Amino acid sequence: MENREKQNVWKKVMAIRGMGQVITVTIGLIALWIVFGLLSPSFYSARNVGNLLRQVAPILIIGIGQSYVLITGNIDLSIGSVVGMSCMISATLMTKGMNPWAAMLLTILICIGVGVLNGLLVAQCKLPPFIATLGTMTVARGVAQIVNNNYNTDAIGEAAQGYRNLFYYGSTFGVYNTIWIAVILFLVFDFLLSKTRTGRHIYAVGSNIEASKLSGIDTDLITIKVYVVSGFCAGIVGLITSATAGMGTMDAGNMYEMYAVAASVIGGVSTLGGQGILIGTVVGAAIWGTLQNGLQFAGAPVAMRNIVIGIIVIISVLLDVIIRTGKPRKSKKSNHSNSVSGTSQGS
Amino acid sequence: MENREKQNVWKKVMAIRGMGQVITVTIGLIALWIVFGLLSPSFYSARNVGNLLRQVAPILIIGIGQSYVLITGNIDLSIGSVVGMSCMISATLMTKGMNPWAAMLLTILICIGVGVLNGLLVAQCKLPPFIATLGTMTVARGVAQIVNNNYNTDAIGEAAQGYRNLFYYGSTFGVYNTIWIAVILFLVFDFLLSKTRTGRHIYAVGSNIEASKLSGIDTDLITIKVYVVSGFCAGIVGLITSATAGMGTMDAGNMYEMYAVAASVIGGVSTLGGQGILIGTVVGAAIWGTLQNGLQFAGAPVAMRNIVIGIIVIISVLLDVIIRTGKPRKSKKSNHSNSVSGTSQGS
Amino acid sequence: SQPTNAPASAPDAKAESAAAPASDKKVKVILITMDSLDQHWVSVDKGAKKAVEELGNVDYKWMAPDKKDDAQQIERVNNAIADQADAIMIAANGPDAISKTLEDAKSKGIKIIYVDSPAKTEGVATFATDNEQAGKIAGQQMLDALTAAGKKDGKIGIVNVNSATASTVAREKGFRSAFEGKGYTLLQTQYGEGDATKSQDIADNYITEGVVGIFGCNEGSTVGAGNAIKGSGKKDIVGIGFDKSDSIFSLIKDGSLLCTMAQNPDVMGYEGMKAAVKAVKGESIDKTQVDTGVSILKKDNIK
Amino acid sequence: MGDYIAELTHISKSFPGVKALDDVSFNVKAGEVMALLGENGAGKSTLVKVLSGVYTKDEGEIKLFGNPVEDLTPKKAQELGVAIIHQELNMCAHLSVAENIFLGREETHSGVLSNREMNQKAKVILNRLNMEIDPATIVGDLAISKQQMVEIAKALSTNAKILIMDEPTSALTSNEIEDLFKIIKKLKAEGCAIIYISHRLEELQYIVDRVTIMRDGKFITSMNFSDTDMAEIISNMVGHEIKEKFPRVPCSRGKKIFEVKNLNAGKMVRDVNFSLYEGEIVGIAGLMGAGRTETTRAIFGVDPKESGEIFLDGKQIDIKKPMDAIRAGIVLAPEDRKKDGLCVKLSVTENISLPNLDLLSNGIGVIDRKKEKAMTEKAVNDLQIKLPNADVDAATLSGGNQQKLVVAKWLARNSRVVIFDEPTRGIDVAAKVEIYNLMNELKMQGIGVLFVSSEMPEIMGISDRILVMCDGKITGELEIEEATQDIILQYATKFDSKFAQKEAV
Ligand SMILES: Nc1ncnc2c1ncn2[C@@H]1O[C@H](COP(=O)(O)OP(=O)(O)OP(=O)(O)O)[C@@H](O)[C@H]1O
Ligand SMILES: Nc1ncnc2c1ncn2[C@@H]1O[C@H](COP(=O)(O)OP(=O)(O)OP(=O)(O)O)[C@@H](O)[C@H]1O
Ligand SMILES: [Mg+2]
Ligand SMILES: [Mg+2]
Repeated sequence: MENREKQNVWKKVMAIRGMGQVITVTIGLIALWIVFGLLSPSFYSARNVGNLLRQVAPILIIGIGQSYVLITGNIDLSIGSVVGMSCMISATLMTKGMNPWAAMLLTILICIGVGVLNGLLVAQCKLPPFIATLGTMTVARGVAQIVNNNYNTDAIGEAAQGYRNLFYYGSTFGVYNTIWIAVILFLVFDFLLSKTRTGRHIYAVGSNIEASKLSGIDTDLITIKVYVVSGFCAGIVGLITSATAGMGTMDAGNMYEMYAVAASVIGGVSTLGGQGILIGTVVGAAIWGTLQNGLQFAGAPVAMRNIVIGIIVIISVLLDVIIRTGKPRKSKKSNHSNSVSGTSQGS
Repeated sequence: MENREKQNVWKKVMAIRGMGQVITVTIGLIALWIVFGLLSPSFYSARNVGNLLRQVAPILIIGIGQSYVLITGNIDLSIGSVVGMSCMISATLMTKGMNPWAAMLLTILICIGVGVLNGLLVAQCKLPPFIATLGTMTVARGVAQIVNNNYNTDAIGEAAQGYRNLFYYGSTFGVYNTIWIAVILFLVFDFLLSKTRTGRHIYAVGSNIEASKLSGIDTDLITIKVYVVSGFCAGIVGLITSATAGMGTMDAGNMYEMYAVAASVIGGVSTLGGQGILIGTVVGAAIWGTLQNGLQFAGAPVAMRNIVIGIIVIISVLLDVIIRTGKPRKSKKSNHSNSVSGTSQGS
Repeated sequence: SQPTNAPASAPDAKAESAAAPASDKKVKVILITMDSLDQHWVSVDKGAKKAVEELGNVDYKWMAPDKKDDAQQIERVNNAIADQADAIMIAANGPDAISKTLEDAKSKGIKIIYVDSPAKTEGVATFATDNEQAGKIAGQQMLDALTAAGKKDGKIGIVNVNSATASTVAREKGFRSAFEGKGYTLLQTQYGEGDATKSQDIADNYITEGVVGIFGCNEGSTVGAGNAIKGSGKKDIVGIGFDKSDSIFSLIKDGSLLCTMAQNPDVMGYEGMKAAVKAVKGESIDKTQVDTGVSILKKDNIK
Repeated sequence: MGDYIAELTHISKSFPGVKALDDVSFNVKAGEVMALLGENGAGKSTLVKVLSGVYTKDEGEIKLFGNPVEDLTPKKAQELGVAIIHQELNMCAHLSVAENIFLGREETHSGVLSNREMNQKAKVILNRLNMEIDPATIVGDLAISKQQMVEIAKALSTNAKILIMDEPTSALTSNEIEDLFKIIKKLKAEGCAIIYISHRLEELQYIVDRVTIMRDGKFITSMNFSDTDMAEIISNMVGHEIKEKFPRVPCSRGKKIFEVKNLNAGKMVRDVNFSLYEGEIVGIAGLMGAGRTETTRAIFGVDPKESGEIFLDGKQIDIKKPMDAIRAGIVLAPEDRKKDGLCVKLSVTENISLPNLDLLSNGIGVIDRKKEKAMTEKAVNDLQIKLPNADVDAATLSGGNQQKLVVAKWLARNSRVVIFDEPTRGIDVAAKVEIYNLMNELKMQGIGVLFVSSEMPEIMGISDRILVMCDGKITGELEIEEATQDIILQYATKFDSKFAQKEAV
């Protein structure tokens, strides 16, 4: 009886679309953990596990935002700059004496505003997402620089101690708050994506935007929504960053948009839209974080780190392609060009 | 009689696909020149014009490579790192005493090798181009670092003076060699793209890879070829960089892949494939270079510069969309999602 | 080819440990720099390695962020704590950001030694250049050269890394202070991200604007400024820079640059390591605030 | 006559360069099936898109259920009771059948999607269509015909009062068509109005009450189906009379040109053997999914072959990739024009020259524009492709003209064997005849013609010899004299016993 129930659960889990890839990647993650554990004994210390998870958290959060955008078949390059902007705005407001909670709220609202702008540019103005968000990426970085007159801020000081603890230094039930924030955001956004109508529409838009439009879906609104999620997530990471440093730094979040893409794609989210689940992004973020953290412990020469990370990214995606399609050469529905996939199946 | 002939020429020029956009953007470029000229008298000085063109040249060269890749519907994120790699490899070889010409050749061969690798990963292994080249981007940067054992190189010294003059310091017929190199590369690659069979195949692959395959095109080979062009162009810019600085710097070329995308897209190359002409990339590169150069002369506060550049990028593409489709809202053939374009236009 | 740097690097740590007496516990020291690329940090690492070689029985690791980023530097400190370091040698990105994490490290009994740039949290010792002072010296050099050339006024350009790097901002500040009340126009600072090519484009534009002098705030900026002066053929433009590298030396030798302010990063690493081990062993340290100094390197005093 | 459920009066609609609808009036009553007929590019799809809110009209008036409506959007049209099955498949390939059926109308329970209920309801609708597929199947994994059926199921699920079908049968098998017709009759009895667009005129007799005919964006006439005949309908559509729907030219069979021996490629091409002679057209008949397309693809070198030999003019040739086939003189006009046939972002000229660049370029690969232009002009004239000029994007052509373009690009070069896969799918009668004539011309030139079609009348009307495929094998070969619809169907359903059982469930 029980055995059968277990089987059913397993079957159910496997029936979730994209779960196959997530499991493959998870195996890779475990392999990484074993290797790093062997290379460096301190890798498994309780402190390092906490540390590692806390380092993964921001990558996961921006990964969630990027995954939302990628699933609609778009991309958000502005993430890193929005992180920087959020970091600078929140810190500047606080050093200027604003109440931390008010500053936090205002910052997040501005980041959401960037999301809305991205969404409007892409959905309403029909700009290619790559170039629209490349533009806002540059603008947002400019804003991060101008907000405190082209200087990093001073320390946000004692007044904001609670804020700093909330986002980085504090723990709840023995687990760092940063990790809790990531977990909660994951649960909320995973629920929205997999269980609600909006979530379904997000997949539909990524799969075939014309068909979605013809089915009465407000595709523009969906596009705006995913960019808002992405802006929001980047905003939260910006707050974590300013809480971590206790100040605003203008180039915070540099390159984060790429980390977010890497986390998403390693976890099985397709850059072509319509495919991917957030639990995959969790695993992808964990792999990314583990590589950064583990190579450090393993004492890999600095110059080797990039090479190893690059190769592992390629291999992990390659493995996925091989597993999904049998052989790399045989795949029928080739994904290999942006322009033809998506709707290529069908009439 | 003569008038009529003129009209015909004009008609012929306008009949070239994408010329409309190029002309729009050119008007924008001229407007920029007028504004900067008014803001700063030295902007028009002979010295600055030469300078400006020389600063535009590398952007144009990588723009050519990126345009080739974009037209097939792919993307090359590794460009910046390959520039860095080329810069470091060439300089390291020369400081170790290799003959500059041999070093140059070997460097370019290695860069072409990266192009082949990118092409294989995308065409044969079916990796999404974004992630394949994100991987090689990381690896190539690692190689740039490891090649001289994580040091920038020493000065390449007197032996390579001819090399330095060829790529940067020398002039021919009163025009800097760097500019000549860009012009020659432009002429060659524009000819290949617009007049030859391979060029036509590149557009076909970007428009519909399946149909191209069924038309007898070796689509894998075409994909590899465009990445080779991109790797080659990045390699040349790397040589220019090492000739300029007279040494190898490990983080040379940082972010160049984005500049290349910006130059291409401002000039009307679609990130979705199948569309764009190289003369557009020339104008796009000129706009990018002019902004960088002109804003310094105009004395724009540093923090404002990113904002201005970002907004101009967005506006220039927005203008194009508006002009192409009448109104931003009315366009039926929305380009706004990677996943749906290509085949989204209905009968 | 790195004439003033520490001698050839030590054999790697493992060979080292075999030679050391196995009895007492090894001292674990971790160096955290601002990034991994800059020559400056590599020299700090070299200096530290040299000290390790002399001291023996030290387990030394260099944990470099791959780019200058507060969050990354904080992560590195956390990693060092997790790795059970006894001492951390750190070049703080800025005075504030890292402080809280360093407090945390101190509370775990880890000794903090600053190299290059200190943070607000009190450390055991600091080995650093006084950047503002060094910048002022650079400014004085330029002033002297311009006066000697009979140029009483004119524009001067400054190529910096970015406005977020405390050390180079301090150099710029010092440099500017040397010109207070003099007849020169110091142009708006331009930022080249320490990239030699970008810095060169900036410097080229300065030359177009007719500057009489250019100051480069770090290695990349200096190489860019030097090459631009060289390329323009206007050797009467006074180029002064910061840091040392082979390229800078050759630009000084051929007269494109007047001089460079050389710090002594190897000394920072070497002395820092010695102090770290002393602190861990509970021995006293004679001097806790050490200005490792700058030397002015000109055509006549470089080899 | 006041009981029109939908009335469109004086509707005009222009696209850049084309007036797709020019003062068209159209109406339909509850409980009737109205056929909307016309040549390719007549504006049929455009008209129904206006009615369903996809396009906004430039001029005119729309009345639904007696009330004028403005600012129609797809959503609003759906809410008012208008459902449309588009000519081009509009499915989200990554979503499941049920997810597609309920797209935009998902059922939720306090905000959470009720997947189970939706799956059950989808099951019920699929059962009405006699479809035995799991509602959780991913649509992208289904055969085209099944996807088309899902699209129909989706339209049915809205319980619309006005149901528009734009060429619903062009991708369906005969069984499926039969099921569809039953449904249509039932809906009609329930008082639905059905607007039915099709180029398969022989279907009309089973379901249609009235016909409306359009030509060049204009309304031509509207009449009761019972008051007219095919000849009248066709002459109204075309503007002149078509004498022969299946022109056949007698030709004596010459020497053997082409032979395929023991070809195996995947599970849909198993031990295929056949030959092609000069002076004949060989048709391949079969049900959807019989493996005909796979066979042509394997021959052409698109998909890898496992084993088998191919002979051309007695010499064995080795085809590894399409270029090998093209060089040898074997070409393929594929069935799926959007996916495999055209580069829609390229111009008509570029599409035609694409596989022929070897003929148009010199030793170093430079394309001769003059030759290219001449080739294009000839091809466009030969097939009478309707277009403003040859520099427009292929995307702007109507479906039928795109199909002609697919054929045109292959006829521009001299080949020994031309394989047509469903060359007449979705094109109008007149254009069909043009394509038949083309095939006949090739046949007279002594070129081997292989012709895959799912339409029985055309297979029997044009071929000289018929191969029938089922389940990846050639199950029968018939001379045209001995072929009847029944015999072909018999061979076409000669499944291995196991498969037959599965199919029967
Ligand atoms: N989106 C569009 N942009 C430009 N022109 C269009 C567009 N849609 C249709 N047209 C043009 O409008 C005319 C009518 O096309 P429509 O698709 O309505 O024809 P149709 O009668 O449905 O033909 P078919 O039987 O081939 O499907 C054609 O000339 C076509 O080229
Ligand atoms: N790209 C593909 N991916 C998965 N299955 C496919 C693909 N193409 C074809 N099939 C399946 O292979 C089988 C054979 O299809 P094929 O198109 O060869 O049949 P056919 O006899 O040509 O029928 P049709 O009349 O549709 O052309 C079908 O069941 C189809 O679903
Ligand atoms: Mg139609
Ligand atoms: Mg078929």
